[in-house]
Amino acid sequence: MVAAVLQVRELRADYGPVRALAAVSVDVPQGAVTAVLGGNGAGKSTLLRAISGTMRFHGGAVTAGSITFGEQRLTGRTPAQIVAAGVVQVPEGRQVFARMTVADNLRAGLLGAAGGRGAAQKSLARVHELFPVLADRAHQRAGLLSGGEQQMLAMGRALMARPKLLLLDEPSLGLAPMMAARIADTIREINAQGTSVLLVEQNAALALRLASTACVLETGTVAVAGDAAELAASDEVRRRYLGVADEDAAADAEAGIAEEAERPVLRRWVA
Amino acid sequence: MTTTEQRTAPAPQPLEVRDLTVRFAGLTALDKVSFTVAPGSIHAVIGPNGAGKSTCFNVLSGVYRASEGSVRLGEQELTRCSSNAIADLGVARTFQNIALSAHVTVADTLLLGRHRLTTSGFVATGLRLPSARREEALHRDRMREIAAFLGLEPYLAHPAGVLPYGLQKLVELGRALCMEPELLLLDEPIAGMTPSERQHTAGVISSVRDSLGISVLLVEHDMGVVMRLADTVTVLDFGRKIAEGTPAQVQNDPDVVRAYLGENGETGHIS
Amino acid sequence: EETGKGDGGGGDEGGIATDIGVTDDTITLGSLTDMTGPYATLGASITQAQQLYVKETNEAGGICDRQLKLEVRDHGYEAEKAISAYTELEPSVLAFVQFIGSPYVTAVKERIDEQDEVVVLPQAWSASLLGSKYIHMIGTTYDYETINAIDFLMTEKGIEEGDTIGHIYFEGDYGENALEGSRHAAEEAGLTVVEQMIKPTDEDMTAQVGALGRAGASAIIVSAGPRQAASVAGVAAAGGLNVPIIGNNSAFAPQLLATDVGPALMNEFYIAIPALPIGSEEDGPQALSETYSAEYPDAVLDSGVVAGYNAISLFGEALQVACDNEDLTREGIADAMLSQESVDNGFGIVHNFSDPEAPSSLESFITKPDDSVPGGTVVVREAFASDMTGSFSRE
Amino acid sequence: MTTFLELLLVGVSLGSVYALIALGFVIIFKSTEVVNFAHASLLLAGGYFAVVAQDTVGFWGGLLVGIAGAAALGVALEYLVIRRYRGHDHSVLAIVTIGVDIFLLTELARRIGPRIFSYGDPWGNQMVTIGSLTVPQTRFAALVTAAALIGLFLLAFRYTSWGVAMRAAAENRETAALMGVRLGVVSASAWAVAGALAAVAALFLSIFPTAGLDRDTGEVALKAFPAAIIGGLDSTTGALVGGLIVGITEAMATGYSSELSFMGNGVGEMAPYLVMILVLLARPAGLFGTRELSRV
Amino acid sequence: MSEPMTLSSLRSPQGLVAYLRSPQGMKAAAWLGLSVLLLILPFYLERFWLQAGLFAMAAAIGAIGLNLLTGSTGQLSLGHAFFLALGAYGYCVFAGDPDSQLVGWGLPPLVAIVMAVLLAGAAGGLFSPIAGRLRGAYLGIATLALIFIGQHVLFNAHDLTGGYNGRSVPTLEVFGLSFDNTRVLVGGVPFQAMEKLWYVGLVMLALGALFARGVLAGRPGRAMNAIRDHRIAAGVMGVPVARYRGWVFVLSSMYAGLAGVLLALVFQRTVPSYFGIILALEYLAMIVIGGLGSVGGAMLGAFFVSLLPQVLTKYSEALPLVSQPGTGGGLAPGEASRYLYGAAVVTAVLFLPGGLVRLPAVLRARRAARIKARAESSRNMEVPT
Ligand SMILES: Nc1ncnc2c1ncn2[C@@H]1O[C@H](COP(=O)(O)OP(=O)(O)OP(=O)(O)O)[C@@H](O)[C@H]1O
Ligand SMILES: Nc1ncnc2c1ncn2[C@@H]1O[C@H](COP(=O)(O)OP(=O)(O)OP(=O)(O)O)[C@@H](O)[C@H]1O
Ligand SMILES: [Mg+2]
Ligand SMILES: [Mg+2]
Repeated sequence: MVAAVLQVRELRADYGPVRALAAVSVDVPQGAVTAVLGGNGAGKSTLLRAISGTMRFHGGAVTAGSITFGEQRLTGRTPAQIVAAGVVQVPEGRQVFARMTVADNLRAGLLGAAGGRGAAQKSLARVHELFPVLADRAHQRAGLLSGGEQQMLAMGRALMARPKLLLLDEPSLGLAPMMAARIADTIREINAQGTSVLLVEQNAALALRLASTACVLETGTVAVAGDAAELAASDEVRRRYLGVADEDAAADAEAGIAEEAERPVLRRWVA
Repeated sequence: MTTTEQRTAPAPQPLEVRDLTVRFAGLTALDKVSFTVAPGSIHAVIGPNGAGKSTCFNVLSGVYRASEGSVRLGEQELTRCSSNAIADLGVARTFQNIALSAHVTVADTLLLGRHRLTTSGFVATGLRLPSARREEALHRDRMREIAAFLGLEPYLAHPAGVLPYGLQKLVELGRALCMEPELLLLDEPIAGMTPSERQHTAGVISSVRDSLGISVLLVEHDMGVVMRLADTVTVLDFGRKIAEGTPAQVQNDPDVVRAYLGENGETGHIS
Repeated sequence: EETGKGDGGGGDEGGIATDIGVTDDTITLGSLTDMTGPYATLGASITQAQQLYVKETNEAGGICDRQLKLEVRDHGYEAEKAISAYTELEPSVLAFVQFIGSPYVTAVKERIDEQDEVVVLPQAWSASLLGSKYIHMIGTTYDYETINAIDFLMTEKGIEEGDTIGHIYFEGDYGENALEGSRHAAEEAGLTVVEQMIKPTDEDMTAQVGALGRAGASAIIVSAGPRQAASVAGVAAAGGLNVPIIGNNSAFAPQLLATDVGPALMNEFYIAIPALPIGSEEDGPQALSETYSAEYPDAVLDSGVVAGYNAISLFGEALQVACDNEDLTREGIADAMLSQESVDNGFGIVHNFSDPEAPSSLESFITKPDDSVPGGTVVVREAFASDMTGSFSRE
Repeated sequence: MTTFLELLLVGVSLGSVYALIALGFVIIFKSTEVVNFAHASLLLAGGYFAVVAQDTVGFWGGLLVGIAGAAALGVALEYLVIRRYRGHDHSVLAIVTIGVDIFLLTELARRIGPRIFSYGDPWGNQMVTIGSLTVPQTRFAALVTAAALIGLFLLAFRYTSWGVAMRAAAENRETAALMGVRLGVVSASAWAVAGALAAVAALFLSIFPTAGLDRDTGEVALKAFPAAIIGGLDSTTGALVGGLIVGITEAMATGYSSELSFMGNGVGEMAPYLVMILVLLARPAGLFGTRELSRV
Repeated sequence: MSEPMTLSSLRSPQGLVAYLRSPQGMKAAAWLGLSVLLLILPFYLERFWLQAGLFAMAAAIGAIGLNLLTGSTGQLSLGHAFFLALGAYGYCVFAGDPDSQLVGWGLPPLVAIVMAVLLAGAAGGLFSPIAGRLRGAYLGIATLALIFIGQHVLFNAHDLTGGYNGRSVPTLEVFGLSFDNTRVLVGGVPFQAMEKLWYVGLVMLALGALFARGVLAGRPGRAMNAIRDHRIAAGVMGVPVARYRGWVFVLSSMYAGLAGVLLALVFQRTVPSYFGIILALEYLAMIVIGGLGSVGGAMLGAFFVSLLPQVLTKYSEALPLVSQPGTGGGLAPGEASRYLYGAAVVTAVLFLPGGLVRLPAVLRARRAARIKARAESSRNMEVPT
């Protein structure tokens, strides 16, 4: 198996008193897609923040463990240095620069990148080809884009920098099925071009289909890790994260009903 | 008991959207869109990113002004109402990009939903008049009921802003429910949730409809959930309505497949 | 007094009656100054001059066998601090030999008259402070000073009936009090006054001078700060408006002579002042400037030095009188001040403190900038009170 | 008519100096969204360094020292104070700058003491005569400088990646960092620029027709607030236009004070703020500022 | 809910002890002690400190108002001093002696106070349409205009304000007892204006604080926070945003008005120069230092900002390198106190995000964290980096 380009070892991260990660170890093999699954609050975003060195923006910090990218040790580096090393993140919840135009948002994506005008032009062309809407809206304020459009912008912005390692936090969030599929293709494509990817995705089916290796976070610790296909096969993961325990909608509905049965019913409010 | 509730419930009024058109500088976000939400039904609006779904919600809730067309809730014309006037009519919504405060606790966030149902103003609360205290107590109880119903009770004291994404979505739903709405507008209520959470939330939505007998207008990209919940589906594309009907009908509509679902149907969501 | 709270005051031994601020061996005097605010320069000079006087007096054995002690509070010309400082010092001092900021003096005026009955020598020359038997201004007020200034313009600068003169003045009682003077004089002498009100933050006088030029002013009176006066002189000179300019005593600072506008100031600029300038050859100023420069080598010699020293030394005279009356109580000092009908402490003016309604003198010197002397001004007209002052009365 | 023209000219000459100060505000606001109340002390510091240095290195040398010194002070300020702030609320940072301002002003006032410095500037007190109108030559220098600098920054913001980085950092620090923006460098550079501009403004504030540089010279910085707002807090062009508007308003109000006497004395001080209110009523983000648009 | 329990338990001594041990018991005891202390202070403090305390109380009232506006509703205001001025001068005019040369309506002081407060509120109401259109820094500096316009009026409307030297403040007289400088012996201590006004100040502050707490804890408070954090969402939740912003502006101005009245009574004379930009900025500093959005914060901040300079000027001679003004060498006390004041503002804001009110919480958290860390490092050998 290929050498890991990103090695996370025994990582611990706290938000003040709140412990978000405890002794998490994850590998991203060179040129591979690695998926990170996990429920709400499992610590997925925290993991990415720790790698990109942005914990302090959330009043948090990495309190133990190490992160190495290739030869370099990332722990303790500034976000800018980490980007310069080739590690770029698409943060959770889009985070486009709302008051800047779409075009300037894309330019912002170039700030940390090496390479001259030519490279920039090429990246821009590629992003526009992936997401034509970004070309049409070049001069619209990013904040006015629709949710999905903003998601595309965030993705495109990250791609501008031509990263070595791409960290994606729920890239398909709020995307229409077709667009989700397009994102999936994109990930495949850039991965094929040699970019390693660490993919955090609620849409586990999609994630496991893309990834070669995967791990499942649960309340700040790695519950399962290994080959994506194997995980996809394991009942545990299928039930918890693929929601495909019972294939047919009927049973699904039953499950729903069953749930409702034991769920307290909300009575009508009579003032 | 659900049924008895429904019998006693005053039948909610239909929502009629007629030739709704919204233009922004240089683009038409909605173009003569018409549809009707039958009382007590769950009506889904789907469509590619940027199709105009949220814009439609923004008009319904008085955030945007319609350029043309009309929106009536029963006899009441909404297009000329301010957003708080619309809220007073019993229209509640959640937001696609979460609109919660980082500092305010979940409890207070939910209580904000009770604003339209309560009356005590500066003087009453400032002087702590008995009327104000009574009102506060009464509505806190109801708020707890709703929190319990959604499973938010453990988090009531937490600041809403730092909860994990999925929980924040639930808090938004709770805030909307606290308005005791007659019409509930949900903009991607289950985006960013794990399959199990999706099922849970989906269950909540249908149970709310059943037990309260209110109408729900739902925007969601997760076809699985749309299929399961919706009675009727309206499909938008580039601001135009391209299809309408039962979930089954629209799912097999070639236009819809081409514009939205995509041939290879790689939705990856529950289905 | 029957209070559990702090309160100065000593017994009366050796037959000398005392109450607040006087013990057997010290007399404590209050000084409310501004060393961090807009009047910091003035405040510094006054305070240092008064400290100098205290030092000299104490070395000479003090007054009434008691050493003088100065309690200084810097209020930075802020109301809250000024009032607080007064409240803090009042219970423990015999009198205030310095109080900068006429608004704040006015603010405590009632307390002074009705309750505290403490002598105060404000370093402000605005007529609004007259009328109290405890508050004494040293020298003439701005209104009389301005009348004298206009008299000088007419007698020696060829301004005649029918002429127009410009008056650039600060908002506030300094400027407005001066304006009353110029209005009166103009009426008396048949002149027209063109008024231009400015604020201490206005430092570029181009617009004002331009306006006066257009109005055909043949002389300009400046009741503002040194910077404004300098700007006026500079702009007028550069703009070819060659008219005499005369300012009140606060409108000049020797530091200006070193700046670009120095030449303009030494050309046709005059200052009316209520006492001899520090650079004068007379003994009083002479001695003061020497000792002061010796005590504070790198401090500037400006009108503040004279004003401060003048005030405290006049108070010293009153103190001596009170001592002779064997009454160092506040009441005793107040009476001693009022009893002084003609004192000359060597600064060229004879003061009369007997009338609370009038300043201690109506006379002014007219001086002219001259960088060759310490303090930068020389007398061009000896002390005089214009005839027009006689007819002057405030509403 | 000539009166009007003369006042106009005087106003422009005043305004060009205000514009320079306003530009300083705008730079800081654009890059950090902080309303910088410490600008007055930066300005005074710049002037002080310059006048002290020029005895030995001459006018131009002194000016350079002043600019460099104020820039350094700005950087120090950013590094020691602004950067240490962990929160997100910009109005809180504004308060911090108030504290800084009090501290610096006290120090500078103490150093300057009663002295009044004059620059040995090459323009002296010549006036320029246009037809029947005369204005100080220094003010032409100010106008040209202001226009040039403002043009420069206009281009810088629009076309350099520095500009993009600044706007990005101003809007969302975390995401900017994720784009590889070196936050420290960006905001430090902004403060450096602001300091340098303040030093230039200080020059024109304390040469003819004003008396010279003394402890109060910084106070004029206040007048740049309405200027910056009228133009739009995040617009460099706005700084110029706003500055000129304030200058002209002030000059007119002073020149026609007799006609305006019904409004009381000293209208000149207040008039710019009236104008500001009117402008804001018509355009809540100033003449050139970017409107805040938000959607959900 | 613990009330009946405590009442019954208080009858038995050990029950009392137990109650006092319990958290709410300690709290109650602390409050009791504090109030008693405040009530007896006039018998022991010098007039200087009483006056300083009264300035602080007035500041606290004003700061509470500003915090409602800026802290809780997110409307930055640099114009608070203007509304203080309205309160102060309003009182002077309404209560002023009709036959003095300045305008005075000669109303009973209590009525005059109410009217002055209403006047300030009305002015706030008039400005709120402008405020409603503006955001953030723009609103802040727009309100700055109020200061300059206000100053202009104060200086020029001579008949109302007395111009540059201000006008004297009619003494407060309530039910026959008058709060002026005439000495009244209370328990052997001569009570003059400051001593008497002290209690007026306490009452005003207590009422103001309780009212504000009620508002913030209740329905209006939630609406205000919603407006601050997410204007659009607030509207959609049924909050009439524009109207609320208007009302909050009115309310905050009324607090300022009340503070102005108290200030006037303490000064015994109102001078226009006081109500300038420095004051406005100080109020902003108060709420930020104390803690945005909370009543306690506003009060703490107000005490800090208004007492610090007093303490510093009074005791700065005690500091090293500080010397009596004019005696040459060293710092003047005034300068020293300004240095410290500036530094204090900076440090308070930088190192106490959330303000002085959060201080106890922060410290507690620190301790907890330290203990936790120690526990861990002892458990697993690796030391936190
Ligand atoms: N700024 C913060 N302050 C305090 N606690 C936080 C903060 N951000 C996250 N947390 C906590 O850290 C834990 C991990 O959060 P994180 O956002 O990493 O989860 P996640 O896996 O990304 O969840 P989601 O799938 O909803 O995004 C959660 O318990 C969360 O409450
Ligand atoms: N305020 C606005 N100004 C300009 N354009 C806008 C504005 N609001 C929305 N738009 C545009 O209108 C179109 C529809 O936006 P809308 O948010 O309704 O899409 P949507 O259907 O919700 O998409 P998504 O599924 O991604 O949320 C988008 O192209 C968006 O850029
Ligand atoms: Mg996450
Ligand atoms: Mg949407």
